[in-house]
Amino acid sequence: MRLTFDTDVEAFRAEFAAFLEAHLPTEAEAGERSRSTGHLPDWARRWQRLQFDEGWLLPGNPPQYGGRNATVVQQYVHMEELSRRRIFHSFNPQGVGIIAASLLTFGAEEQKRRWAVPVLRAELTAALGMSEPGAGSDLASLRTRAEPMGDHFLVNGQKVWTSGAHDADVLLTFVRTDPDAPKHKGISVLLIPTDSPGLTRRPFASYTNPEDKDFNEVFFEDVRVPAENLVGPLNEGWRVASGSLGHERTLMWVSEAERLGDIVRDFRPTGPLEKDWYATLVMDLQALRLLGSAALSRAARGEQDVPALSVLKVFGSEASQRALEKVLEAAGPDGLIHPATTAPAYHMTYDDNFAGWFHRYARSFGATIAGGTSEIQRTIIAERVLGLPRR
Amino acid sequence: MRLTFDTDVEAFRAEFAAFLEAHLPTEAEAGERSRSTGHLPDWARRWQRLQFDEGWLLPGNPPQYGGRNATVVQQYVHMEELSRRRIFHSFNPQGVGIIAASLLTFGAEEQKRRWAVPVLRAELTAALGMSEPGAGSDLASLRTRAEPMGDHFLVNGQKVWTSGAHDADVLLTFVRTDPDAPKHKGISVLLIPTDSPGLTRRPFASYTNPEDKDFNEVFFEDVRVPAENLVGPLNEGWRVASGSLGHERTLMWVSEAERLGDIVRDFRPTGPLEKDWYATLVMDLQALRLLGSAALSRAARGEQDVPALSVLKVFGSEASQRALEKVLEAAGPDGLIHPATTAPAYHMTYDDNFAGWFHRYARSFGATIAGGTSEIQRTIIAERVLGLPRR
Amino acid sequence: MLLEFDAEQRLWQDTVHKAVLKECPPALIRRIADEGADPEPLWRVYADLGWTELTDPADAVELAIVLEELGRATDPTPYLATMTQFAPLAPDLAEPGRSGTAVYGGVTARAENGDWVLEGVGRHVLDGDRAEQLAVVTAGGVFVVPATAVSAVRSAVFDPVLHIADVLFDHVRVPARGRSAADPERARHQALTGLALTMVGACRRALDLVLDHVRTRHQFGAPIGSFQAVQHKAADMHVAVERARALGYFAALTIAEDDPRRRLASAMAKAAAGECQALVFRNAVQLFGAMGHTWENDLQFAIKRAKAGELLLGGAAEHRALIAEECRATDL
Amino acid sequence: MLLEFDAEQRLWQDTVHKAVLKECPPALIRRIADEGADPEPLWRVYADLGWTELTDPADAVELAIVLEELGRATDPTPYLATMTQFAPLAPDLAEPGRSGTAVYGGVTARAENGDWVLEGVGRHVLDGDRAEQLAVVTAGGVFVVPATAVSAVRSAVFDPVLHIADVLFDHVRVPARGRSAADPERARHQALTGLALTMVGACRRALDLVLDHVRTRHQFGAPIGSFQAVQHKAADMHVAVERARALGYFAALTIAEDDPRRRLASAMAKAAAGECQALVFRNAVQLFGAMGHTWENDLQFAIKRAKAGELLLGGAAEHRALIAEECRATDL
Repeated sequence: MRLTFDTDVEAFRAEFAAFLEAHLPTEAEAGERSRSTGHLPDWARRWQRLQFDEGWLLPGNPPQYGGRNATVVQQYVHMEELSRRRIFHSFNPQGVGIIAASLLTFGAEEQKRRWAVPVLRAELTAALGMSEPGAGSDLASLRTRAEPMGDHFLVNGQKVWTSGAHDADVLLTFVRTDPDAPKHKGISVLLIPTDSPGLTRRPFASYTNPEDKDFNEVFFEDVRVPAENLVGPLNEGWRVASGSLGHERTLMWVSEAERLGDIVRDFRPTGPLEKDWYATLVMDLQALRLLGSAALSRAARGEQDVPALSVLKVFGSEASQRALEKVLEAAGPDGLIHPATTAPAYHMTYDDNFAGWFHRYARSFGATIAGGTSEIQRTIIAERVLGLPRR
Repeated sequence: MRLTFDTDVEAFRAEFAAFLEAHLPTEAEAGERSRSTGHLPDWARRWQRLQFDEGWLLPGNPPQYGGRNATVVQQYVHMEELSRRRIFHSFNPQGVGIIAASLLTFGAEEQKRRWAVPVLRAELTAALGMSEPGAGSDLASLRTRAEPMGDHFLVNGQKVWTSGAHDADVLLTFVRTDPDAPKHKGISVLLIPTDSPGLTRRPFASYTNPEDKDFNEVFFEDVRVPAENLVGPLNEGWRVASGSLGHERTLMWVSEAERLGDIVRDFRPTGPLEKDWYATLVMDLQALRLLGSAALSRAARGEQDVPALSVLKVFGSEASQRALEKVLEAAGPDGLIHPATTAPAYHMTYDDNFAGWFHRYARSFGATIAGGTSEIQRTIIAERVLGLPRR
Repeated sequence: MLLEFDAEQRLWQDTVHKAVLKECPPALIRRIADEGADPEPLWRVYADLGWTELTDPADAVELAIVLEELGRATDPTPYLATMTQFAPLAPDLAEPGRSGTAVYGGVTARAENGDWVLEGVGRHVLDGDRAEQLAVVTAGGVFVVPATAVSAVRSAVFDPVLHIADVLFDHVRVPARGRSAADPERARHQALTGLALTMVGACRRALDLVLDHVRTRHQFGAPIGSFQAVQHKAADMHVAVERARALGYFAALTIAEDDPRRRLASAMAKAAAGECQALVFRNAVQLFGAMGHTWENDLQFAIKRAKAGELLLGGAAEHRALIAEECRATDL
Repeated sequence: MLLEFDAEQRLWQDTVHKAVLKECPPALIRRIADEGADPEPLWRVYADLGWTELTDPADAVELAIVLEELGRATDPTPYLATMTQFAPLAPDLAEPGRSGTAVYGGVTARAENGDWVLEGVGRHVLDGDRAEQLAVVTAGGVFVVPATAVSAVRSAVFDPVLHIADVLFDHVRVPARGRSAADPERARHQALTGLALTMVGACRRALDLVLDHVRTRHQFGAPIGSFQAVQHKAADMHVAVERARALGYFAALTIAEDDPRRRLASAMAKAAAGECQALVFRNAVQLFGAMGHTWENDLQFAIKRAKAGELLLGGAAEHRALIAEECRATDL
């Protein structure tokens, strides 16, 4: 147990801070806003590429994949420095964080070269085709069908909630390749270029704002996908899903801590009740960091305790949701105004960090729903952490 | 919708108030405390008998059963006057409220004469033998066995949580008479005198206080019960259970409102947080009274909406539990003292109304557990009020 | 006290409910939100139905029934502002069918040559951009001015059907007869109660939509409405709605009977509606899951209206503070 | 910052855990509660094990580990008072193996002929009836007096194993060397942290008992631990315990390293432990159902100890007020 990191970690942090100091795009340079999580303005491409070249994009990766073989703890302080400054390292976060990561783990060499590296270098953007209407958190019941036809697959079906798909170049798509296998078997993963004939995308707005169109429905009608675009073995998509979500989960608490930290910075409590809420918020932030640091220590030792991460997810996501509910109500009639800013503008993030409190509250439900709802997380904690019997 | 009652109801109230004024035992008269819910000191017997004779014990009953054929609304104001003064009309509440009531509904004339009237007149006391180890809220799985042997039943098994059994004269006992019938069928109800050979009782203490022994385990070893003590038809015990619990439920919210009202009276909030809790408590009390009054209106029209009563139960019982948790914490180190008094002494109640905050809080769980836990009530609301599908 | 509708009230509720379903259906709200359709014809319908005549406090329960139903429908007209903010402040100056609203603060009045002159800015005024008349509460009294005398700017707010505006009073001259004799304290009870019942209606609508969703949506091989975690969240919503609704109608009843408890009762109504909307918003969005996150889903209208209500006329915490200061058990 | 035990700490925890299981089993607590057995031999065991020597603040994490384990076991000795209340106030006057406690208020000190004279009543003093020495915090400084100099009356409290007493100082004369140089503010951080970890231990014990119960108890044809409502309550308890435990050990760490954040950290530890016990008590009693309501069930010891902790040294609400006043995000 320790309050400080080793000196090599702090040296790493200092080096990264110096890089940011020297190279961070100015507000003027970062003029054009990204319109979706699949869209990279030119300056954002240059920024991501620079990080790739200097080994700062995903520091845990080897140099040829945008990193410097950093340890887990170094990766954590990298995120800490980014979040402290409200900086996004990529404006195509799923492409970098999930899709490229999945390809580097499960993909063939050629797939790494052709897809993963360009995504990391911001030459391509990628989106994740996982959810379907009627399936939601239940991947096992997905129905988008890919028939193996020798040199290609024929894909038919529909995805939904595919963030940034309308601006992305490629979709990492979960499909059913064996309709007769038990539900969680018979799933495979395909890389599907968005310009494939028969593929159509319909962006739709979120409930907060009719102009905010990041979600997509994606329709596949007899889409031909080359056989070489199969990621990992046939019918082993479940493993890829667990792996890619695993990637996402290990340090996911950091972004929740970031969100909590932003609320702490932006909320100005008045009166004893608001101060009482504020204290809870501060405690939640600190507790999340502490619990996260224990998970980090485990990961640093090479241990994986996936069910324990459910504690971080349910706690972190509900803590910021609870806080934002209170903060919005504390805003009184000013809280009605929408869109609005509730924090100084940080040009290296999406706008939701400085949007109105309603927007921030409404968006917080993403974290209690996506990636396994809070209800599912609690069941995981009960059954896999606490050992209660399954129904 | 109205803020006041009809004049006949108010006249009824005034008559009852005058009766109380003239006849309520003084503190000196009510010297000996009742030691359990099956024990009646002599003064308490006299007090209950007087109410019976004057038609004030259960005013909804006909005169020969201690009432005056009062309407539901009159019965309500009767309870209101009692609770406002913190008066128990009987110190054997289950005997009067559940057992005698069940006998008057389901019993033979001879059973009414021999058991119900003496219980109402406080010549006998009665306890309810329902729960069993391993069964809890799940009456359908009860295992105490009664074999029909012609002129008698032979009873073997065990009950638990039988309040006041060690001081009671008779137990209204739920037994399994047909072991082959589906679970909720094959249950019957027997009146079992506590001096029957083979019946033993072991009172045990509650977790708040080793001296507070109201709960009992009751063991039956080859207990012979005369056939005439069967209440209602053989194997129709489920109906009696629903009926007797129904009796208990219709106006049960009144006792929760009473408990909430007592907290409002006894809690002295200081500081803004405590005042905030206090306001919630006051709102809960008022809302419970309002919702209860709507149920009362339905009952007055002869409508029964049993699932809707679950709303009153879960809301009322949890509201006082929430309040007591906060009030205990607000007490600070003074809240450690136990036993303690937190209200003026009211000699016409059990001591728990003026016991320490810890005691009051700890006892509040009776209401969220007994008579169907809050979890069960929520399921009833979801499935039977809101029409959600069963699992 | 018996808080249940009598036969006449049940009939009125049924009538209102059917009229709202017909005249103010979800498709209309959608057209207004997405295409900017004009709610003015709907306002005329309300007037034709006689609903704008319910300005006598004695009719408070009947008005409450209308407001709850309109809350369910996310009413796009200035009915709430007119009936519960303007009319109580200007009982003698209100005309059925003419819309109005209230400005509760930010404006000063001074006497000048027998007239009054109003100066200032009323912020976050409900329907301030479209009401035909404004009742203005100042330290010097309550004044009624026509909308033509002020300039208003509508604000962008998260509820796409709600009108909120800042209203500028730039040397607005009001003749002496424009001063209302109404008691602003009492008028405030009506405004709080009306807003509370609107919120209750919106919460009921959100619950109805959630129930429909969880009955039909399947996951892990069963309708999600059969899972205990979902069932219990729905039950909690129902309990919260019932509590807020009871306190809302109780407040209306105290207004109808001019019972002195109306000050406490209206604060309790608004506080309970606020607590209800917090739980209902939270559980509704959570139970709807991703499907509640789209602009195309009507859930947004109900939950946004309920949340907006919490932000107007003081939130639940503020009203609880008043309740704690003023209430003793015997007051109720 | 990395909040995870290192190898040495894990070994220490394991050692302590086993020793506590052996020396302070539930059966002993039961004998003390029901038959008035004497916990004194157990106190000697702690001394023999060297646990009473962990008085150096640098050992705060090792002490925290002992306290958490003793919290699980509902320690019946004056260990908590001695190590976290007395020793921090009297670091130079403490002797391993001699018990002590602290009196935080109610006593005044005045100088008289080079000595000091203490007067007053210390209320609700932990182990005030049996500690051999008392450290007394007054406006005039901190004084150490032997128990023989005061008279104490044990209070009846709901935790049947806890000792709480009122202590009377009737003209108690203390020589100048009985004045301690300790910083009472810093000592308070140790007391808060120690109590918080005791509560965390008690909450963990309650959760363990609940888990055992719901795994084995059947209703409606299934173990109740398979019902979602039960599972989710248990999960909430686990999350609350993890949160409080993390903040508790963080506070211990700031004490061990004399980090300036210890003031905030100890307030957060006590507040989180308080929030945790509220949820754990509520859910534990609810999930145990009627079976948790008997004197014969050991659940009572754990939940009562946790609740008693909340009532000592300021509750969660009081500590949250301090946190809100003092903390900015950058402080952490």
